[in-house]
Amino acid sequence: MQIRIGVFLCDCGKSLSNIDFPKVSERAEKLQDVVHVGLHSNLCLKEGIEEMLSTIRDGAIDRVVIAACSPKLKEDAFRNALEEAGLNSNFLSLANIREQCSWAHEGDVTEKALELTAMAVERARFLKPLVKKDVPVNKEVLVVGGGFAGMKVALDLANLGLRTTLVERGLALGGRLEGFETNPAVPINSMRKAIEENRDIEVLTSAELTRGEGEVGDFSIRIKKGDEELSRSFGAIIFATGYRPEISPGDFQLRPGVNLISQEKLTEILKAPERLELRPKTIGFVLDVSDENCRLPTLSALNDALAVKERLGSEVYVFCKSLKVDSEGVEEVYREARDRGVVFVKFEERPRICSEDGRVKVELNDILLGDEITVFCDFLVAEERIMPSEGTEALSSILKMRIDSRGFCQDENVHLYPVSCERKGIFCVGACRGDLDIARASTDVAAAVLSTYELLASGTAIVEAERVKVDPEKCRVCLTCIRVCPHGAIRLVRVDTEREVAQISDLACEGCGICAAICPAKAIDFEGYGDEQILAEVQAIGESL
Amino acid sequence: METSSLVIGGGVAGVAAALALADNGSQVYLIETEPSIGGWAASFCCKATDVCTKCSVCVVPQKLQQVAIHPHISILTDSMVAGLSGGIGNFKVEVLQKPQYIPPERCIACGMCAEVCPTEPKAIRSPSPEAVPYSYVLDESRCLRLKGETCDLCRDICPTNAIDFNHEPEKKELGVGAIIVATGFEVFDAREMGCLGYGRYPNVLTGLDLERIFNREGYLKLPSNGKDPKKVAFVQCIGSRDESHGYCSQVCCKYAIRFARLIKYQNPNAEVTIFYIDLQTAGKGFAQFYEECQKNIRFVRGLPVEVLGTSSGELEVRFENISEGTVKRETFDVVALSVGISPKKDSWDLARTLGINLGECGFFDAKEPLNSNETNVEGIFLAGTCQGPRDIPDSIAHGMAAAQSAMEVLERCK
Amino acid sequence: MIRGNNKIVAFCCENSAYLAADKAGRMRLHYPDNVRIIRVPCVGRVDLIHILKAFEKGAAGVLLIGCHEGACQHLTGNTRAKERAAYARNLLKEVGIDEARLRMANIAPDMAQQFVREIEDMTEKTKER
Amino acid sequence: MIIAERKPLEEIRGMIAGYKKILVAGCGTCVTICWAGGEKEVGILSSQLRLASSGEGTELSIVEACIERQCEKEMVEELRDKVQDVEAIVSMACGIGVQTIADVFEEKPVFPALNTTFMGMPEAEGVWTEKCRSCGDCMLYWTGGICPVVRCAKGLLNGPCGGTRKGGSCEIDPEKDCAWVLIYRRLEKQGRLDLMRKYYEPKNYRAVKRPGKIEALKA
Repeated sequence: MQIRIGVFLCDCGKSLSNIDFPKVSERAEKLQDVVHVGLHSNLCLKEGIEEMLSTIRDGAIDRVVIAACSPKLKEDAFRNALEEAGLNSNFLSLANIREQCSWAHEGDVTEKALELTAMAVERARFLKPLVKKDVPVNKEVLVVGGGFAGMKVALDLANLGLRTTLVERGLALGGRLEGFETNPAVPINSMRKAIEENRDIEVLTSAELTRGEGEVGDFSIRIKKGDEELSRSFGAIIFATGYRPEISPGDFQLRPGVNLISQEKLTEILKAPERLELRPKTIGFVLDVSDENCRLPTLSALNDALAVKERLGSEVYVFCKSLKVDSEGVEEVYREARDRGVVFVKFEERPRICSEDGRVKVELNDILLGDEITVFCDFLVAEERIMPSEGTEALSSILKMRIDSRGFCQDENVHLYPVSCERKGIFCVGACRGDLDIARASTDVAAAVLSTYELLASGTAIVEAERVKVDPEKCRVCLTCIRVCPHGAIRLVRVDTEREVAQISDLACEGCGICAAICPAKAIDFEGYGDEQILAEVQAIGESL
Repeated sequence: METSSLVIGGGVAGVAAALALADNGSQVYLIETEPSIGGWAASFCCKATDVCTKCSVCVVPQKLQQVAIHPHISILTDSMVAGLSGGIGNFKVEVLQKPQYIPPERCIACGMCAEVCPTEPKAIRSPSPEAVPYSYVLDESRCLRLKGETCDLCRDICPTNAIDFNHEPEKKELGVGAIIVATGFEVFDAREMGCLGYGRYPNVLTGLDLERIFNREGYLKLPSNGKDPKKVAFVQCIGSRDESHGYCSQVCCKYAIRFARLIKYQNPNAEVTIFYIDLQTAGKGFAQFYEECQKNIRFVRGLPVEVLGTSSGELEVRFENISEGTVKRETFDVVALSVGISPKKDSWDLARTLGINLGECGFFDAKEPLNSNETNVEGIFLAGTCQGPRDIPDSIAHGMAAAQSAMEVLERCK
Repeated sequence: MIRGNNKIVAFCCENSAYLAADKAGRMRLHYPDNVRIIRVPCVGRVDLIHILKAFEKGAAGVLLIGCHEGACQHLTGNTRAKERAAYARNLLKEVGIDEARLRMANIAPDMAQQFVREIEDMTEKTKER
Repeated sequence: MIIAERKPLEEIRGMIAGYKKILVAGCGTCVTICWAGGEKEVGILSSQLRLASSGEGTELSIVEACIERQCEKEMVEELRDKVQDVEAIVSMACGIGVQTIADVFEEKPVFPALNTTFMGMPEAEGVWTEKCRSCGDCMLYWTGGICPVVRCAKGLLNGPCGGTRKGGSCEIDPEKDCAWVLIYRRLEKQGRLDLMRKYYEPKNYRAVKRPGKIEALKA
């Protein structure tokens, strides 16, 4: 069938004076398949669009080329207009003759405007319709990790009416919260109770993920619980696997034991100080020795220092390099601690720590005093190094998602922040994605809950069907696209009983076209940015018109 | 019961909140006092060297564009909240919009009005390149017509007949189920610390100045003579962690280090020094970056007390190097003051209108520490830096979290 | 027959370089008008054949402009493009085309000045042809 | 799968020198999968050839094609129409495909654009390694599924040479694992270490007639 292209030129209120529009118009008429060229002044306004619509209808135009301002401004409005005219919204090709032509150059740019228009026309000749369709999504959500963040996710999702399965590797829910004695803001017990009572939350403890397939809306997951292996389907997955504290004695030149104690041990002491034989006279906290770029140890040291002051009345020293105060309210806690007599000693070179007469001897150069000092502590609370939870790597390889340079969930890419990962429908919240304090983790949870709700709440998602698609006839099943897709959106499916071929999930595809560029069989077409469309533009460059 | 929602403030947190709500089907009114949305972050610059340094500025334009074209979001620029009645699920908000002499939906940004405007500087100015909506703005104080003279040049030439001097301030009443406050912050005014010479010496800049210079010019040149900077100093904690600002602004160490690195990248011969109290180097991906920076950026513990101009036009910085225990003078050709995040001075007005509390530091007060979105008024939530300092990703997260709280309210209203 | 021309084909990622180009226009930063921008969703979309065909068409230079490393929304698009550009340079060398006529650049959405500089640079480099 | 790589352009141009109309024919099976001779590579080679000849001012017109398998005479037949119009054929298939085309279109010169290198598998995206040398006398059962003929640099059949480096890499190429270390670990995992003690006689490569020919039992 003959293609009928309508070209709509907009001179932006006759302001683009370095383009000779009549000339462009005259020559555009000669381009292949062009049946109409119209000159407008305000295509972006309602009346302009109305004008265009009636021309499209009257002229039986089936491909629209608009040479006007940047597509970043009005592309969507134009696409809607096409639909209104009864055309497929993909039958639109734009030439940016304002921002990237008239405004960008000095002198007459008629030739360039013409060439840009010709490029758009050439491209328009290869456009194919795109159909929107509804795809069903599974409304169940998998939450991995039963600590504070995971529990909160499950509760918040249940509040919004989404059913969740909460998988926890340990014996019970709670995670590291058990140690949060000093943070009364976390209502651990009531959360646990609420989860138990909620019929929309299924809790699987002592359970782990073993396999994961599929994409957003339709993940198939195997979960091992005891000797059983359960198969479940979910629409989305939220990771809340937390972190693993690690004390490496090498950092302190001491064996962890009586004197060098962990945060956990300190919490135990603070819970029941009466069990101590002797009240410790001096307690020290050492920071920035294992990892000087981490917030969490500072936060717990500050809270614990205050608790020690209150419950044990000991002298408290905090040895650190740079105190990490860049979390909400921490500067205030720091000030309060100083007011209450906690001594902060800052160093440039790491302190020398050793045991002497059953106490811990900390020798360091106090930079404020500019002098060597020695402090004897009854207990030295070791700094915890914040590490990714055990099995993070395995878990992320099960779900084909990338980890960051330190092994935490979620690649270091600003477009993924706060809670997304490169695979749609998988979210990472809280400390599993880095050194996040509990306030930030709460925020993460809410953000992920809302994003999940948006994806799944209606039970269907609208997609542009087969915008990027594999031609099953041409697919050589080399798996290249599956290996390179950054969004894990491609899998093998059986098209007939004989052969498996690659297929792209319309819902999971983010439309980058990396697969289309790399496919060695040229089996992948990307409507709008297909080879023939891009090459059509290239072909129009330099053509004398 | 209302299922639409109101977001006050079109900065990055407000925009994130509006998008999240609108994507979930709520009709969102996004109101902004300025003529365009985007807030501070829209005017910031990418700080990538040859690689991305994760400043997150590049995520802003995309979000703004999404908001601009979202069918569920109505943007009201030049607007402010003037009154509130009703309660959760059923707020009646009175919004006051300044006269829209050039309504954004009619302006095609052709620029002919500015060409004919006879005043100098022009009363009609072009929008900043990243402005959303991208439409021309009329400065009431300069416009001859609005001053009572007879000038119709711009109105006559406007090809879309967009300009109308008869516009009056407009009062609108919006019915919404939930409200998100995302009014953002003010940048600390470095003039308040007179001894550091800001405003007195052209080569004393603030972090905000650097953002603008790099955004517009792409490269840092000495403001005084246009030459490449050779010795650059950054001074941290300007307007943070002091007597009147009992908090860490959370963003300054990172932007300073990123700028330092960028300056070194563009100009490898420059010597860059950062003066600090405590370096805030935590955060996803930042540690590795900081470690690389340590190789060619000098970090000095101790804040300068005075910056003085020398006769040769350089800047003499007097500081105590705490680690060495010495007081020194050193000359630099640029001193950049890492100004922090301050609460908005007019927060008090909005707090009174909405009935929400202000905290000790002047930011809006959250009800509980673990839900920093909730206020003392049910159905009104906080997002972003109006509640406390945050960087861009944290503000986006906080905006989304506020939207989640609002969504819960709206769901209950259904 | 392949005709030579002075055109520079710039494949621009619509999330970064394309925006930078728009911004350059808005700021009225004038640059040489021989550049033809082709919008792509990610610079990783650009295939070798697109580059080669541009040269077949007689382009003086080809630019692939994407986001900075580590800032690609599709994570690997820009690094792939970089590798592809390096590979394409070998292909060009094989056919006797100066490799300098193909370049990969990283431009953020706000870097209008740097965008202009890239175009000017490439125009300058390919002038003596 | 057969792995191949493209010859340098210079060599291909040398072969086709003097011809003005050629067909560049790709193969849609092994060499597509190993990124050497599929539709995409046909496009790239053709484009390069056009660029090179136009740079020199010589005339060259190219017909591009890619068929399912060049090692099947029936499939190669599909090219007949295109072949009629050209003076020579550049085949982007393995050596088998090149020969099939040569057999089918005897009257036209056929040039190989690829070097057929080995039989192997993808190790990672874009990386292929040799896994089988088609010795005709498979011993993989005894060696835990790891072929020492290919994967040992010296092709040793009875345990490592003694030059294995610390950590188990090969003395000839420290980047590669010693095949026999791999075999040992694999057998250890399977509890079949006794197989390490088995003695293999020197391989009788004559067991397979060269050139090889197999006549399957006709059912």
